[in-house]
Amino acid sequence: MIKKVLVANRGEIAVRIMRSCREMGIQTVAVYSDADRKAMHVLYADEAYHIGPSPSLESYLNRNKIIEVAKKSGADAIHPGYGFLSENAGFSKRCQQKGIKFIGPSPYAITNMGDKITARKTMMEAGVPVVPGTPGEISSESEAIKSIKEIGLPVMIKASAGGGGKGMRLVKNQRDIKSSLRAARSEARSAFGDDSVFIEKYIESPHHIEFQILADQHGNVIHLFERECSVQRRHQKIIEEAPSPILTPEKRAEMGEYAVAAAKAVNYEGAGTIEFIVDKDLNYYFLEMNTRLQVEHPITERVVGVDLVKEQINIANGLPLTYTQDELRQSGHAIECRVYAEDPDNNFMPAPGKVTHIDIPYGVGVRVDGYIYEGFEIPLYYDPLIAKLIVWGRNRQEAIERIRRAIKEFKINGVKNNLKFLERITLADDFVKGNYTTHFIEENMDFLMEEKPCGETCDDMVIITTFIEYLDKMEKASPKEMTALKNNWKDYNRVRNILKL
Amino acid sequence: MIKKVLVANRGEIAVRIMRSCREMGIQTVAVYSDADRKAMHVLYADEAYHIGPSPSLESYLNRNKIIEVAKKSGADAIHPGYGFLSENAGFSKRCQQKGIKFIGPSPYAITNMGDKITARKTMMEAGVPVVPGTPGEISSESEAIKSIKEIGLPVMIKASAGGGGKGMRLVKNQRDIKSSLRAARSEARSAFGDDSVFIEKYIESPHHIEFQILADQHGNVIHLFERECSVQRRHQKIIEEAPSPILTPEKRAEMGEYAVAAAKAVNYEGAGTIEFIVDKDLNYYFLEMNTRLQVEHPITERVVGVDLVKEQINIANGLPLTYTQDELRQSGHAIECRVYAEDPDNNFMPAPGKVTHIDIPYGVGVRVDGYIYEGFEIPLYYDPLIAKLIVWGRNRQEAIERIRRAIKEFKINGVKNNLKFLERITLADDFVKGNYTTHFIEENMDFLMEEKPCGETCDDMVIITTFIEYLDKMEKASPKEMTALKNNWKDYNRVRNILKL
Amino acid sequence: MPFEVKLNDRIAKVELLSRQDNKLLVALDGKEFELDFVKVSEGSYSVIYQNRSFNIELIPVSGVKKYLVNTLKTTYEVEIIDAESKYLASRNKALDDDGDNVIKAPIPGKVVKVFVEKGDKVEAGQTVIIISAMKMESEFKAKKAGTIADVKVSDGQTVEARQPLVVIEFDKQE
Amino acid sequence: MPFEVKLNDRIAKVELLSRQDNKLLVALDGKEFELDFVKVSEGSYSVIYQNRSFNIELIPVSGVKKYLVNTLKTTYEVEIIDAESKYLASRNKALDDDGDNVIKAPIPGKVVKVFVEKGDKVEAGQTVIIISAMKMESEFKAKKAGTIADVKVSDGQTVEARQPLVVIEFDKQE
Repeated sequence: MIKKVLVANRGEIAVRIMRSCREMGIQTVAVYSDADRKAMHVLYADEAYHIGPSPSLESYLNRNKIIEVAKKSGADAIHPGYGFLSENAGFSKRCQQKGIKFIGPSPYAITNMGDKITARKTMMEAGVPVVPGTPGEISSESEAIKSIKEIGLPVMIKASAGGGGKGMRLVKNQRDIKSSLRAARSEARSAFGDDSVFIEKYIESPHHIEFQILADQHGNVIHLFERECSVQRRHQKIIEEAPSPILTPEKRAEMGEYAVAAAKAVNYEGAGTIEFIVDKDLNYYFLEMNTRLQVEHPITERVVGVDLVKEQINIANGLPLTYTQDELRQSGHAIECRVYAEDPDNNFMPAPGKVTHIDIPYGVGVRVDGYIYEGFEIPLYYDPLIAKLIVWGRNRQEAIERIRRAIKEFKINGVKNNLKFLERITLADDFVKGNYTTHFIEENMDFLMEEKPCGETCDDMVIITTFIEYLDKMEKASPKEMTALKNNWKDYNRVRNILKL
Repeated sequence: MIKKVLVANRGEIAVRIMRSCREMGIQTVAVYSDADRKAMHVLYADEAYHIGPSPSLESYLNRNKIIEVAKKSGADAIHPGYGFLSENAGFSKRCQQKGIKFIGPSPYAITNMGDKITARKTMMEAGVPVVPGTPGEISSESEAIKSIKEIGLPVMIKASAGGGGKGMRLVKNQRDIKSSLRAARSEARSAFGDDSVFIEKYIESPHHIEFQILADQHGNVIHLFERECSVQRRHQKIIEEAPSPILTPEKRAEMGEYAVAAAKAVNYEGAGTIEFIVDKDLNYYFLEMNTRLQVEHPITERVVGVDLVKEQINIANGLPLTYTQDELRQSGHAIECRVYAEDPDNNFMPAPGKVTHIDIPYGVGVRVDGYIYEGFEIPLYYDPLIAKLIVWGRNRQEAIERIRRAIKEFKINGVKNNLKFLERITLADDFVKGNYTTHFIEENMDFLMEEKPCGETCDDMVIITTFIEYLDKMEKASPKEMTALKNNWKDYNRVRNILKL
Repeated sequence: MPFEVKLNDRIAKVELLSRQDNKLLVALDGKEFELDFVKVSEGSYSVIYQNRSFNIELIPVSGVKKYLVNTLKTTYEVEIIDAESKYLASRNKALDDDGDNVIKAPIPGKVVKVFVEKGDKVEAGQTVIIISAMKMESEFKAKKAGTIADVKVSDGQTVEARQPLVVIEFDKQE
Repeated sequence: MPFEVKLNDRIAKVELLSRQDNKLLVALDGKEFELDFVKVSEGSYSVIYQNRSFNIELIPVSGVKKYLVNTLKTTYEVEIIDAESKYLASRNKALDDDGDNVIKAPIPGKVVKVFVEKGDKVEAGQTVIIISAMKMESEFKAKKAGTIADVKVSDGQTVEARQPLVVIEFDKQE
């Protein structure tokens, strides 16, 4: 049984993993870069090892160093969290070779799902619906043009080795086919050294809906229902919810079965996510599989009542799943907001800095996963996600009302953040109606950037408060000049009477 | 419909009520005493009214003033929370007369359940099992002696008008009957001006198990299952859990039905709690009814998935219950710890004071209801309850592991508190086994007061840290003397070499 | 002595008439306000006015004169105006668009895509460059219409904080 | 120059040998410790020693010499001993039980019950009085065996902070 886990990550997810480890009586080992000496995961862990300079490449992505620390500390297992080395087949393999359990799937499953074309083929063979498109990569232009005509416009050209929007082109008009194709291929060549592409039908007004799965080492696979992740800005999720406001019980059951089939097709082990793209008529297509824990896993935990990190460790221990599909159901509604250190008024630019004050919301139905504290300086080297606010409600309406209340209670001073932007999302009509696609943010940007006035009295109070703070600060600097202003309350009536004259 | 609620309370419960109001879009009015100008409920509310000096009698118990504020602020309703005016039939009646909705039961129900003997009679008539004893009050000594003989020793003599342990005597031996009876009656006479008593069978090794009920204005009553509240010190609950570790499904169903019958017997309206005393053979007897929200209501909220404050407001609005009994079930396990500002090392004496630093636990499965913040000075006039830590787990074991984790994360500096005592409870064998009665604290006091050593290295670190803090403070005071100690890292190797010689 | 305080476009005259403990009497634009005013913690105030409870948080932006102010609903920029600030404001107006016409990276990052070349005409609001930092992409737009005077970086390039990326020459306004 | 630090019954000799940034070299009772030592916030430290992570919180009890120290597991009282503290300690020893023999109310409250009368003999650990404050009941016991010299309050009486309640004359020890 695993007795000590090295968490090869930082930020909220490292702390979140350590929490479950501590509950299970498992020792935790933190690794940290120069920038993270005071980070919460270092403070939270039983042991902490410095692994290099601040840039991720030299620390959190330094595979040799991390495995060396695992050996030195006597850790039985490594939990990679999300990002960093979590979907690195080579790392998973190295762990295996060194006799350290990688908490996640086998190198085989990671490789298979990491390459988009291989994943697509595997899914087609397993009978899982995929977006209509070329069965594999295409390296000649003429073949590409032929495929596009077969699929029908609009289509998306995607680099086979791609990611992050690079080597991707949307083609809507006949006349753009050739130029788009050339641009995509040249971009792919310079970015990845490989200009092969594949072509998919472009789904207009899509929803991004994903299914959580768990698979043990004995071939048992279950799904834990879906998460709706369509509130995105530049492919970055901002708010997720479970259940999806658009799925029907029938579609949910079907998609869940396909998610299980997808996991089985690659002999999956551990926690994973099958992402689907869903159109307005609820046609759904396999998009990709994430072979790790997702940022948004807490909404599933809340609605289904499962601690996914504990299940991951349980599976890594070789134990059979402790739930059967029949036992699981979605109860109530959960919403997650991602709180980023970014400045919505300045192009959503990340805004690292020192947290001078923080109030975390709590009370009924509220969960927060975070890692910042008063006095902590958010480093500029890593993801600007500083906290996840998760609420549960009896139904979707209560969850929305609750997350608005919780956002209002959340205060972070010292670093710019997107809390007001998040609040605006929860007030947007399309969001309230559950009637939104991945274009939601774009389409509602004007509303989302609007500021609701606080009212005239409120303005007055703000002016007076600032003024008094200023007076007090000035008085501290030069006490004598200002003292006359104070302690003249007794003159109050006189002053009033004079004013009335 | 209620649009504005005056919360006639303070502390965590006032904030908790306002949270649900804010989620429902209801305006909130706070009332506060001199000591509470900076209290969180004042900061949280939309409106705030000063109602008097610090002692409760002159502020939070000042019925006229509170009703005056309700009228002035235009509040439709008053939520009394728990304690203070929550079980005051006169106050409920005055609200009624003034056209303000009292969020709670009618004066009739409060009166009926407030007097122990009336409550006992009402319950007997409704067929609810009560502790064997005299059917009503007894004012002659000979009658009392006769009753004691009929019931059989041990018995408890209780003042009819009593409360807080006053006028109460346990009689175990024949020879103590007369003296105990006289003592109880004289105490009752001087405390309440009424020396009538009643006599009940004394239940040895009892469990305190209570059922939550909800009743609307249309005669619909449901129960939301039980809470186990046997971890008590001097009749003060410390830890509660749901479900009870000792109840069987059959007993639970029976007791739930009786709880509903009890509420129906007094035409109950709102949220209420039927307390039972349960012996080791699971015989159960009605003890009393609390005609208000309980401190420990969050564990029911978590396990059943209901927001009880919202249900109270819903009922006060005259709406029918939004749940039927069939829809409700207990899911998983919840535990609540009460965090008190008290000093376990000094007779558990309350310890008001200024909070210099606070870390509130969060993450998966954790809820905190509190009202203190960094810099807040806990007044000495009120209840020392400063926070409630509530956790949920898939089962009892997970809930225990989680609450231990959360207690470790909870840090309150500046005021003494019982967090380490709470942690010891969760480690006690009888608690872990779910095998405890109301004598648990008493019986385990030695274990609960023990401190687990941190280990020699830990001691070393504590010594060094204190020493360095001391040096730094001294240096700030007189910078010159100490500077020599610093910046001599370059001499490090030299020093080492010398030491090695 | 009254002060001027600027909140968005409003410039208000404020004067403290009297103060005892947490009771303040303040004149604001000729109207009198009796307040119950307490400091809850550093930069955080609770104000009760006509029994309404306001929570106001002040975050100093520069020195003691400029604050970012949060209420439950809104974020404001508030500035105390005295002789010095008036002088600075007039001087800044003279320099006008300085800085606005140079798009800079606020923090270290990487260029995802440059959409313009030297000599291109751009409209106000047109996206000029996308920068990725801390794993997030940010789109930078031209503040006003103009012509691209210089492009100092290319796709994929790593950039430092405050490094100039693109220079725009704004069109003269009529 | 080495200092003495007292933790429970242990008195340790500590000396800071060198310090650069967060790296400390400390000698403790003759053993050397190389530490990574950082202040996280006021009174809160993170210490990494041989890759073990310790979180240590210091709460000053009186001046700069006496602290209540919390680790994840334990609470300690720690004291820096110098010439002044040694003198104070010896003086306090002379006064010995002063205070211990008078039971006082730490905060305002109400007497629930007095269990003794003047002249009663009490055993060590025997409950003498119950006080209720902030709605909680606290039981006060005799620290040592003795005789009740005075009972200054009665049941139901309201008491102020530090008000003497019961005076015990402790038995002479052999």
